[in-house]
Amino acid sequence: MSSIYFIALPLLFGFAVPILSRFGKNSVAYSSAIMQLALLYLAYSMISMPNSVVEVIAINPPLGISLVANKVSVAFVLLFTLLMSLFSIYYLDIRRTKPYKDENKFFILINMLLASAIGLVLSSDIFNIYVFFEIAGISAYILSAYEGSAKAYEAGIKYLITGMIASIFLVFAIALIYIHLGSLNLAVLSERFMTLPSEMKLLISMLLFIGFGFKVEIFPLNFWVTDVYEGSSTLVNGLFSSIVVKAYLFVFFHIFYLFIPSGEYGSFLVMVGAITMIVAETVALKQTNLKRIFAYSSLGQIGFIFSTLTLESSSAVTAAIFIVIAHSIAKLAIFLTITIIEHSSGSVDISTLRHIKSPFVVTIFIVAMVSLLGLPPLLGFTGKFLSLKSFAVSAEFLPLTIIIIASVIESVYYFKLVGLLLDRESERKPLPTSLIQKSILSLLILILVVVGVAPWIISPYIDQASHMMLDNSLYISTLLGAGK
Amino acid sequence: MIGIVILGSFIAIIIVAFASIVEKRLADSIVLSMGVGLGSVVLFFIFQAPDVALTEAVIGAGISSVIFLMALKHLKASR
Amino acid sequence: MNLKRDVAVQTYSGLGLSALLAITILNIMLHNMPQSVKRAGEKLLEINSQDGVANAVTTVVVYFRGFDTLGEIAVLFIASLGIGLVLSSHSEHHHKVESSFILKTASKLLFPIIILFGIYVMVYGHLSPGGGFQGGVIVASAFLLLLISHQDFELSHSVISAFETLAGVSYVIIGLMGLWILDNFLGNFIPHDISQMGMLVSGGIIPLIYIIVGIKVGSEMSMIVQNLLKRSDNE
Amino acid sequence: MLTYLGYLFIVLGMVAFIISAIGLLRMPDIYSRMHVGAKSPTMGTILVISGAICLEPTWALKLLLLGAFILLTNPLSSSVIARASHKAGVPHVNPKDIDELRDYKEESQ
Repeated sequence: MSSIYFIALPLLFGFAVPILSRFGKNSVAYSSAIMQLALLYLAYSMISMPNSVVEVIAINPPLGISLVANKVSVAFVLLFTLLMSLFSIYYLDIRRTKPYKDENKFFILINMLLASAIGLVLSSDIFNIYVFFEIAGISAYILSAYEGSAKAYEAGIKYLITGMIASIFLVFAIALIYIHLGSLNLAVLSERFMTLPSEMKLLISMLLFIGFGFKVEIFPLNFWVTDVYEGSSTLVNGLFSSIVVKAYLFVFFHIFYLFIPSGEYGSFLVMVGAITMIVAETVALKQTNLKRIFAYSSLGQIGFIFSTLTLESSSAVTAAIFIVIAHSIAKLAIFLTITIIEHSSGSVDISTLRHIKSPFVVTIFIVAMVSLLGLPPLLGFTGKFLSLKSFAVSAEFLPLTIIIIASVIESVYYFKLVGLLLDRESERKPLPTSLIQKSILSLLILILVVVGVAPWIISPYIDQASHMMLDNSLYISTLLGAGK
Repeated sequence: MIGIVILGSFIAIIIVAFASIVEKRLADSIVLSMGVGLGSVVLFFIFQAPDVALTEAVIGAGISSVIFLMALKHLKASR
Repeated sequence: MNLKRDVAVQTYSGLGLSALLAITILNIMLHNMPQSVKRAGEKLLEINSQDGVANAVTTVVVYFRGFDTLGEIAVLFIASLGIGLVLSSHSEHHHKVESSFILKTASKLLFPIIILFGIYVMVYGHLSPGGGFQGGVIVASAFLLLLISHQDFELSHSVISAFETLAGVSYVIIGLMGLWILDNFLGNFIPHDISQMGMLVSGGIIPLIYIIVGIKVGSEMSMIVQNLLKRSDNE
Repeated sequence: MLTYLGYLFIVLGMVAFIISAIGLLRMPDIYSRMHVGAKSPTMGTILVISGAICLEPTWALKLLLLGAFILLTNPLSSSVIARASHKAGVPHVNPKDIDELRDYKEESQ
C-alpha cells in the first residue's frame, strides 16, 4: 500500500462532496467517517512494515517531491487518523441534535485539515511542507470562524492575521534556502545547511523559528491562541489541540534535527519551552472559562513537549512521543466532554461544573485531567517520568526546576476543577449522554489507562521511532536512494 | 537602452508602492497597488519570464485588485 | 479583546519586523552573494528536454511539482468555500442599478472574445506562456464583466459546483491512475514522444492537467467574484 | 521601404501618446480629460500596431485582432468612466457647458 492515499483520499473526498451530497442527507457524513476508518486501517497496516518506504511523486528525489513513511511518521499518522475517525463518529451522534449550518462544508474542512496534517508529517520537500502549512492554516481559519457569531469572527480574523505573518516569514526562509543551497529536498538541505555562512544560517534559522513558532504556539508568539480557542466551537478546539498543533510540532523538530544536528540553539530553545510552560500555567490560574483554561493548559503542555524535544537524546524523544500521544487523547476527551456540558447548559463557565450530575462524565473528566497532570497509573505519567529523567540525565537543572514549579501550578487549578466536580453542597441536574458518546469517551480513557498501566505494549515501537527520528544519515540515505 | 527601462520600472514601482501605503483613501490605495503589479509585469517580461508576467498581469494587477475593491464596497455597505 | 487595536498592533509589528528583515537580508546579500551552487532549475531543464513539452515552466509547475499544484488548487477551493460561508449570513436582497445601453451591448460583444482568449491560454499552456491559472482567471474576468454590466445576470450555483467537482476529482483520479499504471503518483502514463514536441497533442498528461487546473480556477474565481459582488449590493 | 513606413507609423503613434499625456495634465475637468484620455491613445495604439504590422508582416493577423480589441474596449471604458463621474456628480468647470445627459434626464422625469 502506498502512503499517497493518506493525502489523495481526503482531497478527493473534499472535491467530491457536491456529488456525494446528491445521494441523500446523510451520505456525506457517513462516507467521511468510512473513509477515515479506511485510512486508519491503512495506517495500522503500515505500522508493521520493517523499513522506511519512500513514495516518489512524478520524478525521483532530490528533484521531485516524495513522501517518507518511516516508523515515526507512521506513528503520528496513526494517531491523527485514530483521533479524527473517533471525532467523526462522535460528530455523527451530535449532528442529530445540534448540527452545524452548511454541514457539507464542515466535512470538507475537517478532511482538508486531516490531509494537510498528514502531509506535513510525511512530506520531505520544504516547499511542499509550506503548501500543506497553508492548507492547514486556511482550513483552520475558516473552522474557527465557522459558527458565525461575533466572537467566532474575531477568532477567525486573529488566526488569519497571525497565520499570514507566519507564512510570510516561512516563505522568506524558503526563498533564502533555495537561493543559497539550490535545492528544496530535506535530505540535500540537511547535507548542505551547515556549509552556509554563519550570519545567513542564523537568519534562516530565525525566520524558520518565527514562521513555525506562531503555529507551534511558543511563548512570545502565542498571544493569539486563547482568543482563537475561546471564539471557535468546542469540538473544533479538540481538533486544533490534538491534531493540528502536533503536526506543526513534529515538522518543526523534523526540520530542526535535520538542519542543525549539533544542537547549536538547543539551550535557547529549551528555555523558550520552559518559559512557555510556566507563563501559560500561571495565567491559567485566573481563568474562569473552561475553554480558556484548557487552551492555556494546552500551551503549557506544548511548552513541555517543546523543551523535552530540544534535548535531542533518544530517551527524550521517546518521552516526548509518549506525552504527545497522552496529551492528544486526553485533550480530545476533555473537549468532547465540554461539548456535552455546553450543549446541555449553554455555558462554558467553570461554575457549570457544579451543576452536573453524571458519574460517567465526572469520571472521564477527572481521569483525563489526572493523565494530563502526569500521575500514575495513567499514560501521562509514563511520558512525564521519562521526560524528567532525561532532563536530569542531560543536567539541564534550571529548565527542570521551572517545569516542576509549572506542574505544581498546573495541579492547583486542576484540583480546583476536581473540587467543583465533586462538590457535595450544590444542586445538580442530570446530564444526558448517548451510547455513542459514552463508548467513544470510554475508548479514549481506556487507551489512557491500559497503555498507562502497561507501557511496554507500545514502548519498543516508540524506542525505534525515536532512534529513527534522530538518525539523519538513515533518513538521507533512504530518501536519496529512492528511485524506480 | 533596456537599462533605462529597467531602472525606470524599479523607481516607478517603489514610488507607487510607497504612495499606496501613505494614501489615506483605501480605494485610491488599491488602485495604486495595481500600479505595482503593472510595473512588475514590465520587469518580469524584460527578465524573460513571460509566464510569470502573464500571471502577474492577470492575477496581481487584475483580479486581486478587483476583489479588494469589492471587499471595500462590502465593508462600506455594512457600515 | 479589543479587536481594532489588536489588528493594528499585529499588522504594524509584522510590517516592522519585515522591514528589519529586508534590511538585514539586503545587507548580507550585498556583501556575500551565494557562490555557484548547481541549481535545481538547470537539472530540471535537462530532464524536461527528454519529456516533450515546449514550455519548460509548464513541465515544472504541472508535472515535477504537480503535487504542490494540487495543494494550491485545494487552497483556492477552501478559500472560495470560506468566502461563501462568511458571506452567506447576509440577506440576498439586491440593489439594482441599471447600466447604460452602450455598456450592455459592448460587454455582450466582448464576452465571447475574452472567453475564447481564456480557453486559448489554457489549452496552449504547454506550448506558450500561460496555462491553467492564468486562463482560468481570464475566464473569470469575462464573467465579472457580464456580472457588472448586467444586473440580473447570475451564474448558476449548481453548474459551477459541477464543473468544480469534475475538475477536482479528475485531477486526483489522473494522479491515482499514474500510481496504478506506473507505480508513481502523477506519473505520465499517456504516451508522449519527443518527436511531437511543439504540437498541440504532446506531453502526455501535462496539457490535460493544465486544462483541468484552468477549469477549476475559472469556476472558483467566478464563484468568489459572484459571491462578493452580489452580496455587497444589499443595503 | 516598408521598414521606414513602419518606423514612421510608430513615431506618429508616440506623438499621439505625448499629446494625450500633455492634455491630461492641462485640461481643466474630468470630462475634457476623458476626451483626451480616450481619443488620442486609441489612435496612438492603432498607429503603433500598424507600424508593427509593417515591420513584421507575418504577425499581421494577431496584431489586427489586438487592434480590433482595443477599438472595442478603449472607447467603452472611457464612456463608462465619464458616465459614472456624471452620476457621482463631478462638476463641470464651466456650469454653462452643454450637458446632454443632464438635459435628457430632466426631460424623462
